[in-house]
Amino acid sequence: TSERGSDTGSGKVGGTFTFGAAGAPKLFDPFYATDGETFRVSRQMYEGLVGFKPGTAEVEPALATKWESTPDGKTWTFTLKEGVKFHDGTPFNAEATCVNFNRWYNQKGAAQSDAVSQYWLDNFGGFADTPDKPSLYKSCTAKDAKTAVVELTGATSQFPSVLGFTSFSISSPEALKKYDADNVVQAGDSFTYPAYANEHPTGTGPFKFGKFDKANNVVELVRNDDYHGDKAKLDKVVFRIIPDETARKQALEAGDIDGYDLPNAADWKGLQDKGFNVAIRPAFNVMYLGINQKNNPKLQDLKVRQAIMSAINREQLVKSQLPEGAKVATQFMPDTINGFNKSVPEVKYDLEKAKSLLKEAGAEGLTLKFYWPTEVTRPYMPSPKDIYGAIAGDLEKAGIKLDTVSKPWNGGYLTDVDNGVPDLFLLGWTGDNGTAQNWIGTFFGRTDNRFNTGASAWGKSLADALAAANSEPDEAKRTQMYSDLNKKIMEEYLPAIPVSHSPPALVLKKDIKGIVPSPLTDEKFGPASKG
Amino acid sequence: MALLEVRDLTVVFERKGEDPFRAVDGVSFDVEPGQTVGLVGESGCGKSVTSLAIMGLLPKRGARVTGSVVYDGTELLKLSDREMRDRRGRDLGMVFQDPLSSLNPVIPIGVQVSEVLERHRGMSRKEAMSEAKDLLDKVGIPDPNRRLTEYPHQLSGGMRQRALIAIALACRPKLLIADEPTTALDVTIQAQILALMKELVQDLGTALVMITHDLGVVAGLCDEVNVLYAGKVVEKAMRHELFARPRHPYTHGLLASIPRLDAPRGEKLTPIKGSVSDNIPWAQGCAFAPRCPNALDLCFSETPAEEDQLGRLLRCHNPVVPGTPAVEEVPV
Amino acid sequence: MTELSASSAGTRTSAETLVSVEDMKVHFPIKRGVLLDRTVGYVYAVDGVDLEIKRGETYGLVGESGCGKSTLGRAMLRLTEPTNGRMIFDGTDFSSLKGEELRTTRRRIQMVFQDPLSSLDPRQSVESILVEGLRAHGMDKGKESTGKRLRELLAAVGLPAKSLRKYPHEFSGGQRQRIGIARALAVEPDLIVADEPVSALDVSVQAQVVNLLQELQDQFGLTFLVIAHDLAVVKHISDRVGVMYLGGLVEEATADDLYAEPLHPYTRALLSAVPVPDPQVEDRRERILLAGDLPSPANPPSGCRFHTRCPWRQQTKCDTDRPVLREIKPGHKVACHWAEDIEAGKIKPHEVAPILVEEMDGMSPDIPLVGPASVTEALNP
Amino acid sequence: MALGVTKKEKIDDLAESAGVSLAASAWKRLRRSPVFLIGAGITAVFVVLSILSPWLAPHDPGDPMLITQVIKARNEIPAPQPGHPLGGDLQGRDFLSRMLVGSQQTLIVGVGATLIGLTGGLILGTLAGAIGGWVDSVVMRLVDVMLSLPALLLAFSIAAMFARPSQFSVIIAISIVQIPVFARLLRGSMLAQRGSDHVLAATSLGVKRGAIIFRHMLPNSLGPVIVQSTLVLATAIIEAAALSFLGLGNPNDRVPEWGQMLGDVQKVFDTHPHLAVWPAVCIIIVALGFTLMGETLREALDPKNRR
Amino acid sequence: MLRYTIRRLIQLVGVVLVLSLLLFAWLRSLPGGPVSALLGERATPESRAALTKQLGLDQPILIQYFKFLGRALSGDFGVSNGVQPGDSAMEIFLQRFPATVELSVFALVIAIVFGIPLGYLAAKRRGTWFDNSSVIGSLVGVAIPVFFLAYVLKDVFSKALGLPSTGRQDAIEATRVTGFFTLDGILTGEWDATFNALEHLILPALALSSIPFAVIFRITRAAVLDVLDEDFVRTAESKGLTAQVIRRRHVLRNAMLPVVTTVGLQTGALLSGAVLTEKVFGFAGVGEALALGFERRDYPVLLLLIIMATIVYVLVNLLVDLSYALIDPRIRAR
Ligand SMILES: Nc1ncnc2c1ncn2[C@@H]1O[C@H](COP(=O)(O)OP(=O)(O)OP(=O)(O)O)[C@@H](O)[C@H]1O
Ligand SMILES: Nc1ncnc2c1ncn2[C@@H]1O[C@H](COP(=O)(O)OP(=O)(O)OP(=O)(O)O)[C@@H](O)[C@H]1O
Ligand SMILES: [Mg+2]
Ligand SMILES: [Mg+2]
Repeated sequence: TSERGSDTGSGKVGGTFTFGAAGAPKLFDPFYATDGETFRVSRQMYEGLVGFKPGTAEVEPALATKWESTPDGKTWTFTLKEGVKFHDGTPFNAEATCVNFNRWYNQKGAAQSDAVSQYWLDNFGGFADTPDKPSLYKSCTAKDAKTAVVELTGATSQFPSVLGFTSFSISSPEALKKYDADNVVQAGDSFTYPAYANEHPTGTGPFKFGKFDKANNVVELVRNDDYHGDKAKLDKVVFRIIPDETARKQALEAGDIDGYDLPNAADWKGLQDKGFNVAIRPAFNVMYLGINQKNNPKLQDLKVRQAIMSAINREQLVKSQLPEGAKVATQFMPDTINGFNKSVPEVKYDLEKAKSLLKEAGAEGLTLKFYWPTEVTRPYMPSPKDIYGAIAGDLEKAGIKLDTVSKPWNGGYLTDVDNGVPDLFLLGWTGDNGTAQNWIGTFFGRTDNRFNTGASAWGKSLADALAAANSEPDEAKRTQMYSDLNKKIMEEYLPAIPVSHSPPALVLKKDIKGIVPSPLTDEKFGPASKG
Repeated sequence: MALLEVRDLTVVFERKGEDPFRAVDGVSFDVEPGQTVGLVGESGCGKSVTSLAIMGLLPKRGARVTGSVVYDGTELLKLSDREMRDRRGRDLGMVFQDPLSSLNPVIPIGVQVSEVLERHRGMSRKEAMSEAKDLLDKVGIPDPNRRLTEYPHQLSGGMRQRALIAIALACRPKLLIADEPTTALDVTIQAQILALMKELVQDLGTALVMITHDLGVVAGLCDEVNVLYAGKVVEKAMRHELFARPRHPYTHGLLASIPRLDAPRGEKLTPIKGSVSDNIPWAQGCAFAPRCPNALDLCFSETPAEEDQLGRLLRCHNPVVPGTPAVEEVPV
Repeated sequence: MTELSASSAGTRTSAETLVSVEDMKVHFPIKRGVLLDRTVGYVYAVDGVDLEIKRGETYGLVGESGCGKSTLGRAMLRLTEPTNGRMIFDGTDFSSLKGEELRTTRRRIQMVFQDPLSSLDPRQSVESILVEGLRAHGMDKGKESTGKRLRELLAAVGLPAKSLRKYPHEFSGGQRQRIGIARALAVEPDLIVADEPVSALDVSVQAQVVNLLQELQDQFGLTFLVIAHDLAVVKHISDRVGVMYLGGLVEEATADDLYAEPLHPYTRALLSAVPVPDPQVEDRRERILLAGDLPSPANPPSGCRFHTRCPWRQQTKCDTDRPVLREIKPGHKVACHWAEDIEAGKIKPHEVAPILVEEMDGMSPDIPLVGPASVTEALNP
Repeated sequence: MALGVTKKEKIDDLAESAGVSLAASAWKRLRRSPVFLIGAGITAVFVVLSILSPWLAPHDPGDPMLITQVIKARNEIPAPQPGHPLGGDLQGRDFLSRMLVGSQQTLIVGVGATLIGLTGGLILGTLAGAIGGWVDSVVMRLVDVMLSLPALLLAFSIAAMFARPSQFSVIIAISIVQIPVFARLLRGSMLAQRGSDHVLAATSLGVKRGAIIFRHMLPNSLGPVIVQSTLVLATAIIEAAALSFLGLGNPNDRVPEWGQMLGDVQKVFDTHPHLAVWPAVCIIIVALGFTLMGETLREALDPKNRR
Repeated sequence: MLRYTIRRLIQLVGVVLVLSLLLFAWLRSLPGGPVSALLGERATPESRAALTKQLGLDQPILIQYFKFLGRALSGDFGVSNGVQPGDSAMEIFLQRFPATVELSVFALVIAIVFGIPLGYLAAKRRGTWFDNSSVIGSLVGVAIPVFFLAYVLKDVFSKALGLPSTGRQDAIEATRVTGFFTLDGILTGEWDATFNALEHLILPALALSSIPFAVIFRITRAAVLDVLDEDFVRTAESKGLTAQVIRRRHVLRNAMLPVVTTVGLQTGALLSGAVLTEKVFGFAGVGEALALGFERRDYPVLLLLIIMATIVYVLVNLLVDLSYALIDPRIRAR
């Protein structure tokens, strides 16, 4: 029933597209952004060197038309698109590109905070003045107006696809300077951002910043008539902030908005029946039942972890609790990623096997501390309570006793999970890009991770193997390495139980055309039209 | 013809889940113009209910009033609510017991006096106010101009009672009913108020129904006295008659049990036995019988009728013989 | 005045004097303030009272409402702490006792209250009401003897023995007052302070209690302090009577003397104001009508407290000097500068213009503050 | 003759039983008050039901036995069917059993919160009312601070302060809010008692202070407090629902409570209203029952209404 | 009166200080908080530790509190990390406060306009079916969980009446001057905006008014019953005054005394109720911010809003107490 709006290009010119946003954008400078609502708005105004092909996680050219690297994967040469102008009329070129790179690398003071430059820290490491925290980035040189050379300190599978992250969009150097873009100040528990981030975002995208009307809770973007590519058909894109989900649904039904993100799975059918287009994105996430080996030595026994896996009726869970299109996960990444291993067998629900495995391991009557989060829904985990209920029921049937703890997501759940308090916990991941490293690398790339894999002997070797795969410049080889690792993880290590991949959706009015649901939630409104 | 003729007035309170209660039971008396009639009796004997019944102020629901109250030829009990409102305050005035709670605490005294003038004498607010000032002056409130704008809590108890009297007499009613107007006051203030009332009643020629439990007050003020016990008039006589020769054992007992200021010390009191609540719980019989030293068996089974005995009305099967002061000694 | 009472204290406390009150003052502070409560004034409820009560006599205290009778009674029993002054009780300074000593001495001074219902704990049976005092003073010696004592007590106050198991609400007003008296009697006191013992009772029942009090006095040799506003009652039962006006004693004499020849103008007015249930007397009586009301005890007049209403008020002394209670005739004391002249008819009464009684703004504690003082107050459902 | 004598005796008896106590006359009026009877009836049924519910409930309220009929994607939940007259809930658990067992939890929350609030209020109120002086001032300032926050908001805030919400935290949040109310109520009546004649009488009898407080003042001050308790019970149940609605309630719903059931289904209110309506109606009826009882009790015990 | 006011204001400052310290200390001792909120599920132990240090969350609570107090005095209560991430808490309050005021006032008006006359009538007809049923009705009004009533209104009545089922969030865009949508429309002449704002107000205000209505109704009824029993009403009757004069001048004026206090206390119910109602209707006021703040553990916002709620509550009640003096001369002296 998914309708991929692939009919790009047809559709009327003009009109306003009103999107119901769950929250206000924190700011408009994507470099400091960390949350989806902020990215969604920035994405329409900015472009990066690379982008993602609509509807996939595959990298495609954007401001750079092509790129190549040296065999060691450390030096990258980008050929840039010509005739591109920023919204303030200044030209985009190699120099501007390097200004952006150097800006990122040279963040100072409060801006270096994990809460501010999170994406940089995650993907490039440290800054120019943090020698104890090495950076992946080394330098950027403008060879000529349309050629920029970026040097890295090491190879990584994630480059250059990370440049497709909205965070690494290219801003106008002029505007950056004029509006004091790097002047982030810590104030109390939080950070305040400069004028650039609040009122003067200047990119190259199909829409320009209009206004942020806080009184009406509306963000307005207007068409960039000087856009270098296909000009936007819409006159305006308006983001109306409606925090309450039901209110968003009702606003859509009342015709006040043209679409909103992440409709409740339970509403999909109803919305479709009412004639709305529920655009289902490819499931680009994984929900897993985390296992922490630290506190309970029994959990260091593979048999026990396998028993848990067999005990959970994941098929039933997916069918009853997850939206249409959700799948049981065989491994920690969806099948669209290079490195997915098709030969990993699907582990079926088998209560008897679970019981016998537990018996073999001498772990009958095992008691585990099971954490689940309240006050949250995630695309991979629409209703934690119900999911917890289903899993807990299964585990209890297998004779595992549970000491259940629930805490608010931001009110102790994540902290406790990070501090290794629970034995079992519910968590998941939504991919940022199509590299395997972004998945299993994130999960198991260190030994002191949430699963505390360091407690088992294989923890270290797994981390090393992941590092090796990541720095392998050859794509085919790298893919094979990840694929082997996936099999190993599932068959020999099983550090956690992957449960499901569930597709999030986007709901739009029927007359909205040209929006392609993206696994990365990277929907661009540039090609969209109304009516 | 009498100004007020009360005949066989009976008030029955119906209470949910309880037996109906006869608070007033066949009370009859007349008030001649300019006359002062006393209603005396102990707490709960139905004095206030009688006065409220005459004024038509009993609650509409729950109180059944029968008998007749003829004022100046008009049957008051048959008047409509509206007609009664026209008469109250104009033809009949009333003064209540507790002067503080009987005045509206949030309205200036002046308004409380003048509103009755506006209502019944069609005065404008301004005229009414100046008349109110005169009234306050007349009842002896010093500096009446200032008091007009003051509130009840700013006045002393005696002043409040004076203001209430001013309200009741504002329209010069022909009949004033005063329900224990001095009970809440000190003796010295009581004397002031009683003197004031006496004077006003004489000046205006108003008839007065004085309700009190204090035989002393009655003795000084009333022409005719009705003694109530448990809702019935048990004895009625002119005041000299009554005090000199009480005939009903109750009246007799009361007089014997009150210490008198002018009596030499050491004279023993002779109390009535039991207490007011020791009433006879059924309809027949004399309510006072259980406490009565003269009680006959007849008293317990048959209600004594109101009879004219030796020039006075009496409800008793076995009255005290005049001249026998000794009431039988009652063990306490 | 203070010196006078202090110097004469020794001589006064003769063997036959049971109680002597010396310069007793009770001032209730009136508090106001922005942040912390400051005392902005006082209610001079009792303002310098000296009196003596002889063993076995009944001392009656009369006065108008608010003149401080009850407060004086309570201060004597230390139910309200006096601001100044002391009470010598049977040779010991009761005012300075503390702790256990105070508690055990309390046995000897008992009180009977005005409202017979509210002075009895509704949740206690008559038995436990009576036993409580016995127990507090170790007089509860075994079931047998206590039971006997209780029956004696009930018999003394004229209640049937089966009353023990009943609760206060099951009695009539007069009977309740008897229970209150029995409670006081239980601990074998020397002095009983009766605050308005009959004023809440029906007229027909009053006499029963009055008679009872007299009988008990004869039977047990008790000393009584009877407080009442009803002059007739006080006169009837008292040997000596003190008249209070605005926190001070204005006259003290034997009951008959007081009635026969009142010396203080206030007493005269008071006596003349009391109605007598006898039309002949009433018709004959000359009334002395006082003008105006009792001034507020928070703002008492200077000099003689009574001068604002006194028909015999003189140009000198009255509004400046406070008269001392002095003995004019044997056993007859009066606090008036001109008592002799008035008696001799040298001074004639004159008209008095009523003076407005000014409440100091909000100072009088009589005004009930209707409505809550704050949000939180109103939360009381 | 004989007639007269017997009647005389009767009168003596009557005279002795003159006067009717507050409680007795209150009870007399209550017994005939239909409103009170309705309230008491509801309360009685509720209490009996909640005590018996573990035996009455046909299934384990925490067992997702109908999970196969739950299909989130189509927003389907188990419909009423043989053995499950009310169908199942979002996790496929028998809804009837949950409603039944819910009554017990509801009672526990209500009674728990009331008892804790009552105890706290009793302690503070007794301290303030009996000791007076600076203790009174301190306690009352504390109470004032608590009362400067709207009650429900205070409950929300307290609940939000628990790192690990649970049934216990819900009870605590609701009960703390009640403490100042009980404390003031008790202090008020204690102060009135302190100045009352019978306490003065006991003092002048030489009764020890502790005995006066605990034998005279406290017992006589409890009436309004007890009435308040029934009212608080009703509020507690409603407030528990509000806490769940805000995500501050007990997250463990294997043994549910009505308020929790109601608060948790907000997302499906428009599509599966019965999941909300059942607990809501039960809450309303039970709260009404307690309130009717409390209000009529209060009215009956109010001396003003004795006539 | 003035002294009384000053006294109450000083008390308020004390209460706010104590309250803020308590809240602050407790909030800070909780796990999660700003760090979790800022970093989310992508946090690593290092980034957590670094941010904790950077935000000074590892310092002693009292030091943190004084720092906080210093900033708070200049209006800086920190930045939201859950309700409207990135906005300053004060900004959120200022932006949302008018909405809640509008809603509460509207609800209060409904409660008063219906509560007082009904209460008067019920008292006058004490014991009749009208009285009994309205008393039971008011008790039901208190017994219905506010948010349930809100849902019923929203899902059932909005359809039946053709009213918008969402509050304020989907109000039409208009020029905003004061932040009070109803007022703004009048000020700018955009009548459709006022009309639209009113439409959006009705259902939430109805839901919110249930408890104040029930309480005001019952207090009015009780107060009128009390006053009807008062001696001065009997005096008024004995003067032969007309029924209207007695009702207006004698009965209602005195009966209003407790009602006025109750109205003040209802601010509390309104504020608490707004949390629930605004959440149901998505009415972008302080209540919704509080609800979201509780859900998302947005402590800076919670701290400010709770303090503000306290201040508003205490101030409103102070005003009510002061206005008391207007109708009750006995208090004026103070
Ligand atoms: N509205 C009423 N409903 C029921 N009973 C009433 C009502 N008003 C008075 N009564 C009863 O009627 C009886 C007579 O009351 P009333 O007020 O007339 O007594 P009273 O003689 O004026 O006494 P007091 O001296 O105390 O004023 C009392 O027993 C009283 O309880
Ligand atoms: N606890 C108190 N605080 C403040 N003022 C008080 C207190 N107790 C009594 N008063 C005031 O002291 C004065 C004397 O009161 P007291 O009760 O002694 O008078 P009384 O002569 O017994 O009057 P009554 O005849 O009315 O009983 C009154 O003005 C009273 O208001
Ligand atoms: Mg009366
Ligand atoms: Mg007294």
